[in-house]
Amino acid sequence: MSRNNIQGKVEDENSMAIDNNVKLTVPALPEFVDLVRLTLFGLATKLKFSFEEIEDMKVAVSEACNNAVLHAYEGADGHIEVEFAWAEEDELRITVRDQGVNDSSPELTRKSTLHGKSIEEIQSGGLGLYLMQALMDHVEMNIENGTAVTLIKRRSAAERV
Amino acid sequence: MSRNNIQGKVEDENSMAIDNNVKLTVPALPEFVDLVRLTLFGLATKLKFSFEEIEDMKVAVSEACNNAVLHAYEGADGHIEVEFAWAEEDELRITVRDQGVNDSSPELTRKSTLHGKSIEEIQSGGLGLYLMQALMDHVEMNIENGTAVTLIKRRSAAERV
Amino acid sequence: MKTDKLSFRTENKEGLTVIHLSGELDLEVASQMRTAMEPLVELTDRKLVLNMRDLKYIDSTGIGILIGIVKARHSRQAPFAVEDVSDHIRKLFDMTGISRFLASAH
Amino acid sequence: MKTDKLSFRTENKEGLTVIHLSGELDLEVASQMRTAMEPLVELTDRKLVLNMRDLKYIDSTGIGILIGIVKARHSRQAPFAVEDVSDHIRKLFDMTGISRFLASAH
Ligand SMILES: Nc1ncnc2c1ncn2[C@@H]1O[C@H](COP(=O)(O)OP(=O)(O)O)[C@@H](O)[C@H]1O
Ligand SMILES: Nc1ncnc2c1ncn2[C@@H]1O[C@H](COP(=O)(O)OP(=O)(O)O)[C@@H](O)[C@H]1O
Repeated sequence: MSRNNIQGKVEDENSMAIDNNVKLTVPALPEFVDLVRLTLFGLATKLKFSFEEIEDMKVAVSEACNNAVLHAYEGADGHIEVEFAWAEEDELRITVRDQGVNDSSPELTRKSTLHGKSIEEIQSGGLGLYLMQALMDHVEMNIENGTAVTLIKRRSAAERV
Repeated sequence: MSRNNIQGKVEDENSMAIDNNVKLTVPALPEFVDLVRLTLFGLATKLKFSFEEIEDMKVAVSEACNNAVLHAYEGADGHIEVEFAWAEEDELRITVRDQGVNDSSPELTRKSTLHGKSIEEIQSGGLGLYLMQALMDHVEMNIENGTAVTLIKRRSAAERV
Repeated sequence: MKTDKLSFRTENKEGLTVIHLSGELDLEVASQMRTAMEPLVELTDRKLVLNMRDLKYIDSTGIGILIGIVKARHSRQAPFAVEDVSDHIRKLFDMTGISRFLASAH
Repeated sequence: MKTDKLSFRTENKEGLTVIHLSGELDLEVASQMRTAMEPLVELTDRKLVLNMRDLKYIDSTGIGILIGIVKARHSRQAPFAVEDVSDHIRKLFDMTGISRFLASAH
């Protein structure tokens, strides 16, 4: 008998190690993004991420959800699926998926910010992908039958128990 | 263009009305049941259920999850899927599903409690299904490729806005 | 003993041990709760009281543990009670019928 | 104006309007925030300050709204600043580069 424990995978003789995971699916509407943050908070606390790491992840995951809400479904109904997976106890991999339309390029070049721009040049918008990249350790975007953004955060060494 | 709103379904000329729903899948382990409660709390607060109604639902849903954790998978790995659905703004339907083994009867006769028993007669256990029935407006259990317990709670009139 | 989820504070009074529970008493911490209560149940020369003022959550798992304590104390002819029970938890105790066996503390 | 999620409290001082934000400034309340700020942006004879002591959450949606206010106040030649910014929100402001445009309040 082998049981997965919240701190990570357990292997036994008979079964392959599998990842632990939690999945949350919500309607692609602005009022559900905070529910994603709440679940992220509950899970990341269990995994002993620090307060600051959790705040970083909250913003990054919300940015990915905001994009699904704003850009994916062009006003039609749709859902966002958020999958939280961890195999090792110190790395959380969050994938935000929609089944919408995405005409942008999946190549994540380093996005631009307001740095070095004058007040006349700066514009609202376009900071979402930048913030995901700045706040997480790794970001990937996959466009195929919708968009899947994978966000990876490693727990800092100081937080390990 | 029609958008589902958190307060309930919206119909338009072209599409059938669909239910709003949120789904959460967690490993069938004791340490994830509180994550189900957290998500339930966040959602039921949005739907303007009262504090007491939310506390009732927390216990009923946890009882269903505890049963999936304890009885369904006989020590093997497995998941619990919790679906929250609402078509009308004043009724929340929560389904707790597992893919495990269930040898009990799906007929929910009114379960027994400690009432009328002597201290020698009372035993730990067997109160879960009773509490689900006592705390919710309607409970159904379906056994087929696992167990699906459906728990329905109506928001009290006084809470409607 | 202390975890994030459920913690215990012991108050020793004349002829009385009061255990202040705080947090959530659910399936995750059930065995921890049983372990903590086992030695206390044996102190038969003192009344045992569980203070529930800071207990935020309990379900049938916790009620099952209370039934075990009720029976163990009864067979040892030693007094047991709960105190400072919130309205919501009181409702669960009344529904299940355990209230009768949880003599009020004072 | 007040919802559960984001609320505003206005403090009028000599030559200065301070808006105390509390709660979460995200996509759900973005249009509510824009609506609340629109008339205030036009008060060009007073300095406008957003106090963020009780702001628990902001993301690029909120930062986008701040950029709009920065530009509107600049084109009206009217002063604007934020104050009591938490470390986490300060970090987001520094990362995105909006800090330079949010002159400190005093
Ligand atoms: N889930 C998605 N579905 C469709 N398009 C997307 C999605 N995510 C990102 N995009 C595209 O990538 C662009 C850049 O996103 P972002 O950097 O977050 O800025 P913003 O959302 O403010 O435009 C968006 O404008 C959009 O065109
Ligand atoms: N999800 C489930 N999978 C398998 N068996 C179940 C499940 N839910 C309930 N049961 C069966 O129904 C019985 C009664 O459940 P319950 O009233 O909650 O009491 P308890 O769990 O304390 O035995 C359980 O003992 C178990 O045999």
